[in-house]
Amino acid sequence: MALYLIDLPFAKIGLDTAKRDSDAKVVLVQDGVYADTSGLSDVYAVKEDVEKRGVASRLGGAKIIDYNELVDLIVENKVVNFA
Amino acid sequence: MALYLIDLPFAKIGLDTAKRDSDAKVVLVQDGVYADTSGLSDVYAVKEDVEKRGVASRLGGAKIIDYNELVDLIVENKVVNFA
Amino acid sequence: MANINFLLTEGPFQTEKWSTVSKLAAAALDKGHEVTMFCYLDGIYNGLSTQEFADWDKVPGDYFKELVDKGAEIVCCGICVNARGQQKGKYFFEGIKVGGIPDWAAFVGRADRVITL
Amino acid sequence: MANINFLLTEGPFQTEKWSTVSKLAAAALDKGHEVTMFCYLDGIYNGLSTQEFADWDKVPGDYFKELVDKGAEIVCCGICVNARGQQKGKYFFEGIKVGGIPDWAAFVGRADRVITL
Amino acid sequence: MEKNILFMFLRAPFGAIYYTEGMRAVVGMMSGMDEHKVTCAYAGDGAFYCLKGSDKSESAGYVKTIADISETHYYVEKESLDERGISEGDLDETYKVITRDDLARLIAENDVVYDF
Amino acid sequence: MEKNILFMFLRAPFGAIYYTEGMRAVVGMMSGMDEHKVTCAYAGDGAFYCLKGSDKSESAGYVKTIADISETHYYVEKESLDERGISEGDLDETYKVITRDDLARLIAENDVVYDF
Repeated sequence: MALYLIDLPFAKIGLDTAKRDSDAKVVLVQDGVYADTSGLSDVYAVKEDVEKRGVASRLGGAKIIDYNELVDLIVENKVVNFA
Repeated sequence: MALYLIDLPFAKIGLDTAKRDSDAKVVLVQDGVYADTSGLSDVYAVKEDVEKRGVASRLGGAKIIDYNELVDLIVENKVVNFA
Repeated sequence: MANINFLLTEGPFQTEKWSTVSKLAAAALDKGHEVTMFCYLDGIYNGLSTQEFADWDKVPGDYFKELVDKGAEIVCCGICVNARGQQKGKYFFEGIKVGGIPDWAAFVGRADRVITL
Repeated sequence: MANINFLLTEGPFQTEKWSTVSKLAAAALDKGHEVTMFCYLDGIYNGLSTQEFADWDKVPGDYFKELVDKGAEIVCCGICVNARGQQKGKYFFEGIKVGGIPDWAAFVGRADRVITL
Repeated sequence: MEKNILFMFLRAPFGAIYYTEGMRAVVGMMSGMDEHKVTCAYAGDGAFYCLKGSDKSESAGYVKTIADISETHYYVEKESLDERGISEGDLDETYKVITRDDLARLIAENDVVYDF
Repeated sequence: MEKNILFMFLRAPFGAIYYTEGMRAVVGMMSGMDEHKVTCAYAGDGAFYCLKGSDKSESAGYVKTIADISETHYYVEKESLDERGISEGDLDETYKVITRDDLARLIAENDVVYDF
């Protein structure tokens, strides 16, 4: 299982690569929460980043997680950095 | 006459805005020399930036200028910053 | 428990990477994980103990000081430190070390996870 | 002759803005124009006289020192200088001043052209 | 000499500090001896800042100071909103929607054009 | 412990220093006690670096050192080239063209994936 850490500057290529990985989990961090994740199912977004930007309603089915939950995801999965 | 200073991060909106100005001159600086300027006629590109990136052949009709010539353009025209 | 290495390449204030990294690293330490961090390029400015900014209760440096206090190992790239005029880390927090890429390579060797921000 | 004001918001090494700005400003001074510069945000790191980088013949700071020698007026934002731990510009080149946004506003008032990079 | 200055906010807010340090700059520009007049326009990824729910606490003090000095307009560009799937109803009411043609007109009208 | 590391170069070269400081990092990763194995992949705006005429003098020393340590592959991604109108003939021969599917495979194969 791989966890794709996605920020906005590399979002397009990062998400497109994640789509080629059937086990991909995606975490949107920082400006990454502005990215369009349509076509991906297992998506997470960092709470603090979502709240600052006021984009909760734009996130579709993404699960909002705090830093503690992000640490758990990092420990449980190989990390792929696009942030 | 206005001179649009264009770097890559703001190239799309900067060039699109310049197209609305019939007197626009465009100067590509830094990574701006990678931008697609089709649809614009009065385009300049900074020599040092073009040479480092090896993109002279990609620039179409853009005139290659050095910093001295860029100073002259700046002095002769109002500057609009998208860099 | 896991060993997590962070690579930080941007400085305080300019972008929010210092904030994400320091909070994520603190959460990892609080959960009992080991944290190492290599500050590369502008990331080295995060080691400075001399930040003063009245608008905020805490300056970015305070967060990195807390990571050291919680047991994180933080090394800043010495070439970057001197190139950026920070004089061998003369004003860095005690415990934030100046080292080299071999230290980073060793962190990666020990790490279960590597995060770049 | 024209008065040209530069706004520089990024530091040395990390991006090439220091290079474009310093070379463009030098060309303007050589042509007899007046140059003022406000260093804001990370731009303030360009004022440091303590940069050491063996890979290059000249460090970025040398270019800014030369601008001052040629008559450019360079002011760094004091809030940014202290926030970024640079202690009121203690290690800045002589002639590079620490000031505030009012200085920048005055530069803009005097300027025929304003360039941001 | 007093100048008319357009501040364009083009970067995604929060990831970088320009969204708030730019407002600090606006205050400074207006309060100096020259009493420059400033107009603010949000476009590109900067348009995200105009969302109703985005955290504007860091710049609230500057906005208040600006209002005390003089009437200042805050615009956001329609094309940038459309590209990002933002509708007018999603916006804080401070920001008036303009087209890219209007932005080009603001650029032409102002003496100085800053990108933040 | 020795690891397999993928360095992805994603930023436009020259505008920011990552294109060369990333190569400095590659050398360091390979020459430490753990003797990590490194693969380099250029994608996104990073693909511009692979153009024949781009100035590689700053990283030439690193590339030479890397070659002395071990065989290292340099890849560039086809989709990124296509988006930027770059054909294979425009590329320095050091860089072997791979598809995005191949990049995904490299990501899967390596223990650590860096974005530069």
